[in-house]
Parts: sequence; C-alpha cells; structure tokens
Amino acid sequence: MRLELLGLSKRYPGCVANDAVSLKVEAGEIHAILGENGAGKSTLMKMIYGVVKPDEGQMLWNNKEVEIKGPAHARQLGMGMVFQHFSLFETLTVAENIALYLDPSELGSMAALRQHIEQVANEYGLAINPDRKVGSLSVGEQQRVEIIRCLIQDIQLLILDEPTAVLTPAEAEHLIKVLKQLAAKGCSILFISHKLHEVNALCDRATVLRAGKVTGSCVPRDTSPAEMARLMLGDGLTLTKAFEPGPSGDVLLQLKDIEVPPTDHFAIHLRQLNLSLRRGEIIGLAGVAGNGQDELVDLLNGELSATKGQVLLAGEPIQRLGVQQRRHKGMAVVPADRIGRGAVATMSLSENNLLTGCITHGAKAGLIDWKVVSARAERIISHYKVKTSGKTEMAGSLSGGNLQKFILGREIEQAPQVLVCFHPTWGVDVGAANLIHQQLIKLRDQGAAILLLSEDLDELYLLSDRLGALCAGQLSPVAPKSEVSLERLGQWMAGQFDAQHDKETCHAD
Amino acid sequence: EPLKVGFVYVSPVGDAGWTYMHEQGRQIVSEEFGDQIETSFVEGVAEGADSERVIRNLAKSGYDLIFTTSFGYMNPTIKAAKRFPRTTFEHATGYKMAKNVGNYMTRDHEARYLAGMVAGAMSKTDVLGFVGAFPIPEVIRGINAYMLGAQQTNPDIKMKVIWVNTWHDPAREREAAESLMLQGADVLAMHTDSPAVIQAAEANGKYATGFNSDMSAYGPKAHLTSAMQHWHNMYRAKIQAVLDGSWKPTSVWHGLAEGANDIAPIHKDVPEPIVALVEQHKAQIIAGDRSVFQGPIYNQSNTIMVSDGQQMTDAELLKFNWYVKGIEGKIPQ
Amino acid sequence: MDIAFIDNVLFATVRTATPLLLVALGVMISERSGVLNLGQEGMVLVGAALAFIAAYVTGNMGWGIIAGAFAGMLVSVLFAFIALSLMANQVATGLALTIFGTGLSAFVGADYVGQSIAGLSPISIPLLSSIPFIGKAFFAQDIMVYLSFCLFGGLWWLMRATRLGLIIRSVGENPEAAHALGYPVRKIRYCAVLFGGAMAGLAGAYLSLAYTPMWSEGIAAGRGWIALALVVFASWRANRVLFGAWLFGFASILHLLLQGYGYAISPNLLAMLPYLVTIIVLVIMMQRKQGGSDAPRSLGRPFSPSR
Amino acid sequence: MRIEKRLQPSRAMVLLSPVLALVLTLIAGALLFKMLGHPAGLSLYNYFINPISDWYGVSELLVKVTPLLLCAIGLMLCFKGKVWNIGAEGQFIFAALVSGYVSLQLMAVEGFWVLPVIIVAGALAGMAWAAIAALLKTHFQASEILTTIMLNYIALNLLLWGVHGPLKDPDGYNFPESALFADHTLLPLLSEDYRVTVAIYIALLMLAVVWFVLSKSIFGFQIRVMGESAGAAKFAGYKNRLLVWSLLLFSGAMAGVAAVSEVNGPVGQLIPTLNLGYGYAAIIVVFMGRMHPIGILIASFLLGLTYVGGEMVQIEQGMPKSIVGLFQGMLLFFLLACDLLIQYRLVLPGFGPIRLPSDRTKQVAS
Ligand SMILES: Nc1ncnc2c1ncn2[C@@H]1O[C@H](COP(=O)(O)OP(=O)(O)OP(=O)(O)O)[C@@H](O)[C@H]1O
Ligand SMILES: Nc1ncnc2c1ncn2[C@@H]1O[C@H](COP(=O)(O)OP(=O)(O)OP(=O)(O)O)[C@@H](O)[C@H]1O
Ligand SMILES: [Mg+2]
Ligand SMILES: [Mg+2]
Repeated sequence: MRLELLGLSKRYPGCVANDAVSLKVEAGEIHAILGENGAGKSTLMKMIYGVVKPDEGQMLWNNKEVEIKGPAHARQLGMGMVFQHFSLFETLTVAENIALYLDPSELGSMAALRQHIEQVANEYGLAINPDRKVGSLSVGEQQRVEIIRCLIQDIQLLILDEPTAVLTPAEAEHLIKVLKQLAAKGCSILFISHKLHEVNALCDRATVLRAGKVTGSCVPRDTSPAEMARLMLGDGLTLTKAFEPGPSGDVLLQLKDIEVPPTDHFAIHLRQLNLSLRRGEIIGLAGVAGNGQDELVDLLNGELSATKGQVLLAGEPIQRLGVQQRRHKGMAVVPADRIGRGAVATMSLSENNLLTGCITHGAKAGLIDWKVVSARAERIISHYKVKTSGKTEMAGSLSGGNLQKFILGREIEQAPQVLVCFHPTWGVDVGAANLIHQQLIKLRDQGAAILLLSEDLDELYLLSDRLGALCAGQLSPVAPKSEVSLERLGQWMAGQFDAQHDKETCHAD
Repeated sequence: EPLKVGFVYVSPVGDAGWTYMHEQGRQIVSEEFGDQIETSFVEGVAEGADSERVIRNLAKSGYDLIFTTSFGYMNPTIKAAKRFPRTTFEHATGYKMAKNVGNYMTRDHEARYLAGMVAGAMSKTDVLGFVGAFPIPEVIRGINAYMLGAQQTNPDIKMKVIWVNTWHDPAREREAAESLMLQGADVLAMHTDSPAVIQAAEANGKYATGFNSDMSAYGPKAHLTSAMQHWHNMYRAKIQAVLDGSWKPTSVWHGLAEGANDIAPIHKDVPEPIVALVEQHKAQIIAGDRSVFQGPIYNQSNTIMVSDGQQMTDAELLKFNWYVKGIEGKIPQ
Repeated sequence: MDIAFIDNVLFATVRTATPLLLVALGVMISERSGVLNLGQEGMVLVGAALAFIAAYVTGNMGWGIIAGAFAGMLVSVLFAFIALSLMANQVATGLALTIFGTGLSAFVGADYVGQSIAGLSPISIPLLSSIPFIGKAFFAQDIMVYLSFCLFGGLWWLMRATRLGLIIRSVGENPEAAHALGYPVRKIRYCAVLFGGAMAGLAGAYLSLAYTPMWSEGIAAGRGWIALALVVFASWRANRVLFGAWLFGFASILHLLLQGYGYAISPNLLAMLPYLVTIIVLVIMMQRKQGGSDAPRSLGRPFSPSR
Repeated sequence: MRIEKRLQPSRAMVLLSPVLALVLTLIAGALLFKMLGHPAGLSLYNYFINPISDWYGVSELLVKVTPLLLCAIGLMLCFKGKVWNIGAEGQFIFAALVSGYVSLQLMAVEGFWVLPVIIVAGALAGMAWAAIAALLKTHFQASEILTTIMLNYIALNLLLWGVHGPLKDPDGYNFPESALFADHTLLPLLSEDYRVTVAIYIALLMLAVVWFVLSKSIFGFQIRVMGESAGAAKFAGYKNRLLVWSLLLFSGAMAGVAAVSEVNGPVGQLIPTLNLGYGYAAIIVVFMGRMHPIGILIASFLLGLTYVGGEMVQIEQGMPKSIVGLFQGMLLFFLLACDLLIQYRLVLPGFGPIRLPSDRTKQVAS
C-alpha cells in the first residue's frame, strides 16, 4: 500500500473541512477524489502533502506511520503536488521556480538544472523554455511547469488538484497520457477533477467526499458520469444532455473589421474580427487560453478600444462608449477572473451586487439605496442557490462555484440584451455548473443574445447555437453547431480556417 | 512662595547648541537663587501655533516670569502677554516690546569679531569658510563681524559662505563644511547648532572656530576658539528685578562688557602676538574704546558704508542685510 | 577643476551616500520579502543613539558599531511582532515605529548630548588610494564605508545569484505559494525585517560614530525617509540603490558647492535640487519601462499561514 | 494559546479594541512614569486630564485638532482608494504660502468676500500641489508615495524661499517672517477668550460630508472598490484616472483649508516653521481612526491630547519631551495590536470551540 489515511480530520472556524476521512491508494494506482465545491478535496490533499496539519488522524506511507512535517518533508518522502491555485511565482523564470521547489541538496548548478528540466520535458513531451518568466506563460504552460517540477525528482505519489480545469482538450488529453505513463512506472496518482468523463477515462478508483466525509467510492470505468454525479450530489440531480437551439431574431451585437493592437508585452493582437450575434442565440467561441479571449472580452466590456472597425449594439455604434454606458444600453459581462475582476473579495455580497448592479437599480442621482441593494442581493442568493451565511458575507470567503453563481446571477438580473460570458463554469462542480447552464438557456429563451467563451468543449456543444473559435487573435468562421464537427473545431482552434467555410458564414450572415 | 520662572526652548535641550546654552543659564540661576525661585522648561516647542499655547499654559499654571528663547516666539509672546497682563515675559533676540514684555539678546558679533581675528591669522590659503543657517540679520552680523576681525590680522583674507537652511542637521552642516574645504577654505566657522563643522575640520586637518559654547572637545586639533554666549548674567538680572519689583520692559543687548559673551581659550598653535592682539581688542571693546562695526567699513562693491570715525547703531545692526568687503557671493534674497 | 578636486567631490559624495545606502539596502531586503517598514527613521535614530552610547562607554568603536546594528534590530522586532505576528497594517505600524524610535532615542540619549568621542578615522589603502580621480573616494574612507561596499556586494550577489535571494523574492512575490512549497514565510519575513533593522542601525552608527561623531536628537534628519524613497526609485535592485544613493549624495553636495562658488540662487531653491532630480529620474525610468513597477507583488500585505 | 480567524469581523471588538488599547497604554504609561520616578497617578492625570480640565484647555485642544482633522479627512478618502498620498504636509505648506500671499495682498481691502477668497486660494493651492503628484501618477506612472514625499521637501524649501525673500515683512528687520495679517483676513474666533476659529466648523462639516459620501454615494463606493480591488473597479468601468485625480485634489484642498485654518488662525502670519507636521500626523490619525469618519474624529482628539498632555507634564513635572514620542508610539502599537481581535479570536487550549459538522454556518438558502 502506497498511502493509507486513517480518520483524518480538519476543522476550520465555522466548518469541518474533513471529517474522519480514510482512504487507501495502491502503488501505481490512479485514484480520483470526487466531490462538489467545498467538499474538502483540496484540504485533504493539502494534509497529505503537509501544507495543512490535520487535527486528528493517522497517515501511513508505504505501510509505515508518518507525520508529515511540511511540504519539504513530503517531497523527501517522494510526493509531489500540483495545486489547484498554482503556486508559481510570476516574476521568476521557469528554472528559478523549479529551483525553489527542490531541496538545496538536490539542486546543483542552475545550468545542470536547466538541462535536467529539458530532459524531463522531452521524456514526457512537455516542452518548455526554462528561461522564460512564468508570468509570460499561458495557463497551460504554467501547469506544465508545475508538473515538470514534480517529475524532476523521483516520485511515488503525484497529487493533482483540478489539473485539467484550465487545459484545452488537446492539452488535457496529453496530460492524461503523461499520467498513464507515470502510473505505469509505479507512481501513484491522486486526481481531482470536476470533469467526470476524464475521471472515467483515467482513474482506477474513485472516492467521493461530501461535506468533508467519505460518502462512497466506485470504479470509474464501470460507472457512468451521471451515476458519479449522483454519488456526489445525491439523487435530486438531473443532468441535461443537450439544449435545443431556439428561434433567433434580429442582429443585436455586431463586430465589423475590428482591429485591436496589443497594449503590452503579453497581449494578443486582435485582427479582422467580424461577428453577428442575434437575439435569442448563444454563440460559443472555443479557443486555447491566451488566444485573444481576454482582449475580446475587454473590448466588448469597453475597457479596450479598437483602432479600426465598429462595434454595433442593436445597430448603434458603441465603440466610443465606456463600460457603464454600454451597460446602460443592455450589455452585461461575466468575467473569467471571479475574485480579481468579477467581485471584490473583501466586500460583502450586497456591496458586490452593487458593483455592476448600480446601473439598473439601487442608485439614484449618485446616491445609493442600500435597502434595495441588499434586497436584490438576497434575491440573487436564493434564486441562484448561492451557499452563504448571508448577504453580509465577504465575497472572498465563498467557494468558487458559489461566487460564480452569485456573479452570474448579478449579471443576469441586469436583464441584459447581450451577455458576454467567459468561462462560466471554471472549477465549478457539476451541480452548480448545471444550474448555471439552465440559467443561461433561460436567459437566451427570454430573447437575450449570449456570447460564450469557454475552453470546455462539452459546455460549448451543450449550450451553443452556433460555434466558432479564436486563434492568435483571429476569429474562425462561425457555424451552427450541427455543422461543426469536433474535428473541425479542433482545426479552427489551431488556426486552420478553410476558405470554403468562410463563404458559408458570409451567406449565413 | 517662590517666584515661578518658565523657559520655552525651541529645540530639545540636547541639541548641543543654542538651547543647550540657555539651559546652562537656567541651571546656573536656579542654583544661585535656591529657594527663591522655582524653574521649569518646555523643550522642542515649534515656532508655530504650538508656541503660543505653551506660553499661555505656563502663564496659566502660575508662572510669574517666562523666558521665550527663540526669535519665532516674538509674536506669540506678545499675543500671550496681552491675555496675561500680570505675568512678566522676556523674549530673546526679537525687537518687539509691550507693557509686560521685555527683550534681551547677546552681542555675539563681539565674540565673533575676536574669533575672526584668530581665524584670519591662522589661514594659509587666505580663504575662510562660514556655514550659516539662515540669511537673517543675526547671522549676517556674525559673518560680517568675523570678516572684520579676520581683516585685522590678515588684510588679504576672503570668505565663502554656505547656507544650510537648518539650525540643526549635523550631517548637512558637515557636508557644507566639506564643500567649503573643497573650495579652498582652511579655517571654518558656523552659525548653526551642532559641532559638526569643527569635526569636519578636525578630520581634514583644517582649523575651525566654534559658536555658542566651547567646542574644543569636538576637535582638539582643529578648534581655535569659540564665540560663546553666557545667558545666566542676563537671567540673573531679570529675575532679580522681578523679585525686587523693579522690573520694567527693557531691551537689553549685552556683550563682552557685561560678560554675556566671551571667547573660549585660544588654541596653542596661535602665535603669541596674535593672542595678545586679540586680548587687546577685547579689552578695548569692553572698555568701550572700540566697536566691532566702526568705520571705515566698505561693502562688497567697495562703497563706503560706515565712514571713518563712525559706528553702526543698534538699529542698523538689527537690520543688517549686506556683506562687508572680502566676503564672496551675495546674500540670497 | 583638477584631479584632486574631483576626487574630493567623489569622496564627499560617497560619504554622504553611505547612510542612505545602508538603510536602503536593508529596506530593499525587507521589501523584497514583502514587508513595508516605514519605521526606518526611528530605527536609524535608535541605532545612532545606542551606537554612540556604547562607543562612549566602552571607548571602543567596534562595540559602538555592533550596538548600533543590534539596537536597530531590537526595535525592528517590535515592528515584526505587530505587523507580522499580529498582522496589523504595515504602513501604520511603521509610522508608529518612527514616532516611537524618535522618542526612545531622545530618551536614552539625553545624558550623552554634548559628549564627544574620537570617531572612526579613515583607513587609506596603500597604492589604491592614490589612483587619480577615485582613489580617495573609494580607498581612503573609514571602515564603515568599506563595510557598506561589502554589504552592497554581498546583497547584490545574494539577490542575483543565490537560492536564498530567490526564496526572499518568492516570499515577497507570492507568500501563499511559498507557504504551499513549505517555506516558512513568516520566519523569512521576520529575518528580513530584522536584517533591515540591523542595516538601519548601522546607518545610525555611521552617523553618530563616523559622519558626525556625536549624539544629538534627530541626528538622522529625514535620511530614513529618503532611503525609503530611494528603494522605490531603484525598483528594488541593489545596483540601482547604489546608483541612487550616489546620485542623491552628489546632488546634496552639488547644491552646497554651487553656493560656495557664489551662485546667487537662493539656497532654498538650490536645496530642492536633490528632490527634483529624484522625481525626474523616476519619471524617466518609468517611461523606459513602459509603466508597471517592479514592486514585490505582495508588498505590505499581511500573510497568515493556516496549517 | 493560538489565534483563529473569525468568520466575520467582530462588531463588538471594533468598539472594544480601542478601549482595550487605551487601557493598556495607560498601564504601560503608568509603569513608564514610575520608572522615571514620578507618581503614576498624578502623571497620568497631568497627561490626559489636566490639559482638558477646563474650557480653555478644551479650546486649545480644538486648536490643535482643527488642522489635524482637516488633513486627515482628505487623507482618509485617499487611503480608502489606496492612493498613498504622503504629501498632505507639502500641500499644506504650499497652500500656506499661497494663501499667505493672498492675505498679504488683501491687507488693505476689506469686504465680506476677502476671507472666502483666501480660503479658496488655499484650497486651490493645495489642489495644485496635489495635482503634480496626480499628473505624475496618471500620466507618468510615478509612484505617488515617492513623489509626494519629494514634493513635501520641495514645498518646504519654497516656503523658506518665500519668507526669506519676496514675502518678508519690509518692516521686520530682515527676519524671515511676513507681516502680521490684517484682522479682517483672519478667521473669526468662536470666542474672544479662546483661539479656536470657525475652521473647526468647516472641519466638522467636511467630516459629515465625507461620511455621507462614503456611506451613501456611488462615488464613495467607487473609491472603496478602487482601493480594495483595482481589477474589479476597472471591470465595472470606474474611471481610475478620474478617481485618482479627484482623491488627490480633494485631499489637497483639505490640506489647503487646514493651512488657512492655521495661518489665518492662531499664527496670523507666514513663518518658516509653519508646518508642525500636521500632514504626517494626519496619516497616523487616519490609521488610528481605522479610516472611519467617527474614528478619525476620536483619533484626532486623542493624538492632539498626546501633544498637549506632553507639554503639560513638561511644565508640571519637568519630564522630557521624548515622553510624547514614547506615548504616541505605545498608543499606536497597542491599537494596532488590539485590532487583531476584530478579525481573529484567541483560543485557549482545552477551551477551543468544539463544532460538529451540523454547526456549519453556511447553508443553502432556498
Ligand atoms: N484556510 C481556510 N480557512 C477556513 N476555511 C477553509 C480554509 N480552507 C478551506 N476552508 C473551508 O473548508 C471547506 C473545504 O474546502 P476545500 O478547498 O477543501 O474544498 P474543495 O473540495 O477543494 O472545493 P473546490 O472543488 O471548490 O476546490 C470549504 O468550506 C472551505 O470554505
Ligand atoms: N536585487 C534584486 N532583486 C531581485 N532580482 C534581481 C535583483 N538584482 C538583480 N535581479 C535580477 O537579475 C536580473 C538582472 O539584474 P541586473 O541587476 O543586471 O539588472 P538589469 O536588468 O540589468 O537592470 P539595469 O539595466 O538597470 O542595470 C534582473 O532582471 C532581475 O530579475
Ligand atoms: Mg479545491
Ligand atoms: Mg544591469
């Protein structure tokens, strides 16, 4: 037995994150940990890795009892961990980041380390330049750094906390290959993911956590994603297979020959963007992170301005308008970064409701009506099933999925004509994702136009009426989802927009 | 009932300069009068709105005689005196008086003049250096007296002046001293409150003269002499007058003759004839046979400002705003 | 202007810059680790007072230097405890430290005002000190100036090429991640703050033992604040800290020199020079880098490890 | 004993922690006085009670508090928006110079408009000085912490230049002071017996205004958002430049009014040592008052009292001035330390709160 946990518990003020969790992992086994947001998965992993100290419980490592003194100790024992929120240092180079991870005794010269990094990278096909600053890497590349960092020493247990949440399908597929390769060498893997089909494809066993307790286990190969979801969330859940396209109306949002030059080093140049979004329709844009999604969202939100071209909202040019003026005209945006942009961590939910909510309610002549604002916050909390102790709770103390529900609720409650939605279910558990999907469809059916940017292809196929992709700042053709095969979408994401389809979409417009 | 005497100081008693000398004076008189008086002081009182409050507080707490020892206290003292007509106030270095406000000052320029005589004699480069705090009459008077003294022993002497815009920043004073020495000055003087200039001279093997107190301890090799103040004589007289009931608002300006100023023992390197000459001039000033600012005195452009046989009046001295011949540069306006 | 003159100007520049350099290097390290300690002025003063007292009492300059560094470190413990352990606002805690240190130094130093000591004397390094232009400036200074050169060299190397430097930067960059990797964030920050305190104490010792060998209240006269500004200006790099300290030192000397040459500009207006130069150079540097400062990402943010 | 984060900041502790800090300061102060050989009770009385034991004392405290509070009001808004304006001192000084100049020009003209003109001149001058920092920040990306510190020194030298040069009193024996201002250019006193001027009303009014803006207006909300999360502010379309400019200009204006309150109040002329460090002390007031209007009101009185009380123990008991610094330092340290209790609680081993899973305070709202 590689690892055995006996009754591990961890209490935080106000909640029990783990309650007597017991778990066994064999050598070479890939073991999934499933559970909704806040179930205590990350906490459990952190206890194994020594970042968090358990209040109670025992841990056996290779059949011997150990008490992990800290991450350095865990690494010595042969564990490695890729954290849910990356633990990288953006202003340091890849090599420096990896040097920090290693024990001084293992770390020879920087030159030797660089070689070692390249060697590991080659072995697993994870190409990376050791001298780049981490801040300049895409999310996928950053994750590569995290993984290489673990693999650079001989490890017996690799812990991955939602590693695929930020990866493109191709990247995720590659990662799964790497993990299988590792497991074949006898390395055990603990794998957390909300994407159940991945678990299905990869894992040997799965343990389900709920409110800190182990509530079940299964063999993923023999269990359907729907069944696993039920294990996690209880019986009340019905997962929707697909939503039917609704009737679409006149064009609401139109981009014409948009050109946005990069504002800094890492920004993408948006070129020749043309897009028409109709009333009652959802357009999904796929794309690997860092291909211009951020810039496109900023452009539509009004934070970036185009040097060429036009943005039309219901036929009226809006490219000169600021963020708030656009919101007055019926735009709403759900940003990708919940804490950094979508909400203020240190403010209450009521106040966060006001952040963009002040456009349509709660404010008159520059003054705030707090009663209206908090009533609205309460409504969003109950309507969108946000788990929280109340409207006065700080946004930062909500779990990711719950905060996402709140932000989405806030934007939808604006009754927007056009909603731009970026990564709406990133890191959100199946139940919450399901709720968010239903809300988006409901909004569409009420006649709003939705632009959905996501890296989750399942989600795109599930929700979109038409599909396209962004690559290197350029937009592929946009076509009804029935005409876009997974393969073609993959080509688009790689930048191969064939001429034939260009024409087709021109017709469609 | 002892007479309560309060002192208001502009800097902490630990500044080693101006306030330090006033504090010495206070300690001397408080020793001398014993039970007859009770003294206390408030240190580091800034010259803005705070000073009037401190002065009023002293008066309100029953102090009978209050010495305010910095020029900036003049208007606050006058204002406070209006509200406390039965309290006696004495202000140092100012020019305003009232029914219950007198003022007092030392004739530092007399001691400066003597120190300048020593400095002029000891300069080999014929360049003196002076570190001034602010270009106000009090300092300019000292600079001119120093120059006139130096000319008595060295007719070719020149002087450079650097203003540091602070009464007390030892490091800046030192930088100024270094700059002066870089430009050829080999005897330095200062009108600031720290001995940093003496230390700078000592470190560079140059000479310097001190101010306020005897600063020989800071540069045994460099220190030629110091132009000193002794406040206790004036404090004694004023306190006695209040005790006797004979106090009247007066403007006293005491110097060498009254023992309010003096110079520190002169360095042994200074040739005997020079020391004798200094002693002679000192005796003449004390006797009233000589004045520091007696004609002929020329200004920088060689115009005669005080003709032969005449002297500058106190009123003119109070407003001094020009340099005598031999000083380089202009007074900043 | 002859060779000796230039050498002498450089000499004075280096001396003037030394206290700033010492404080600023300490600030650089503690800010690199993510701690903003505005208490520099207070620590310099306490260092200066204690260094003087120790040197005066023992008659030994070495003890003075050690006492200065130690005293600076001791008061910085106060800051570290409140700002790091109790997670109080760092700006406010630093200001409190400056006030407290100013009072404390005046309090303990009261009996030593007006006392004098010999002070550190310069040590000329044979041959090197006669190099034209720079000999005196770099090879005829006192031991603390050489010490500041060594410290500069050491810290430059530390931040540039060592693992410890990397760790300090990582802690200032992303303490949560450093914690997750098992680095004792709080301990490292404590050390950085204490080191900064020792450096400020050394700067104080330099003032009261070498620059102007005496103790008087407020002897630092704002140099702690200037040093804080210098570090921002130097974007937290040792080489630029050195350059900035020299630049500031030179500007301070220059305005005095210009007066000595009889330029009839108001000394008040000339005294603005160092500050104006600092602003202008800062603006130019920011333009070159196209905005975005190099400030450690978590500078001033408290961190509480949860285990 | 260990500390544990509270789920929500404790409201009781927000009020209790300053009281606790004050008590601790008094205890530490008593020990300090004992150590110095002074009776603790009497010393504390002289420090904290005696200065305000009569109306005259209170009025003097108000004189000290007025400029402090005015500067703090401006800085509070700045700090809420994380605009680190360390330059209230420089804005104060520059405004004093300009409003002093205007006052001197208006010596001969009387009219109801004279005082308003002077106040506006002061406010505008403070704004102008702050505008330099704003410009450098928004258009040249220069950190305002650095530029405002430098601008403080520059303003001080400008003031010195002014009083040593062009603004010197022609009849003042060349001393670096302006003429005394004419009576009609001075702010009206609340009572002939005291030195308090109407500026205290301006300060209180502005405090109320700021309180209103922060708690009730969108603008105040935007300031807070900008301070808490620049990214969120940008996303929500709050105009960063506009906010930075308005915050700096506002605090410049407040520092300017503070300058007028001082120069055209108790001082009554331009002098080289106008600045008693109000601009710096106000920073402390803002932090001590936890960036809350009521908080800074109390804090400014408390800080003012430490100055006035320090003078009192010097007068009454001959204590050294350094006591003031020690006291202020201690008070601040204790305040900051006690604030821990707002966000955290102390847990004694064995008494730690025991919680069951069902204790979870988060629940699904339905
Ligand atoms: N440092 C902490 N302090 C207090 N509470 C915490 C802390 N870390 C986690 N929690 C709480 O513990 C519970 C479990 O959190 P954990 O991060 O382990 O969930 P998770 O299963 O990883 O969720 P997700 O799927 O969103 O990543 C949550 O309720 C969370 O709020
Ligand atoms: N004190 C320091 N702290 C952190 N990193 C440093 C430090 N000094 C150097 N570095 C790192 O080393 C690199 C090169 O350093 P160096 O000091 O040569 O600066 P530079 O980029 O050449 O700047 P300049 O052109 O101003 O000299 C920097 O980019 C930085 O990442
Ligand atoms: Mg998690
Ligand atoms: Mg370089």
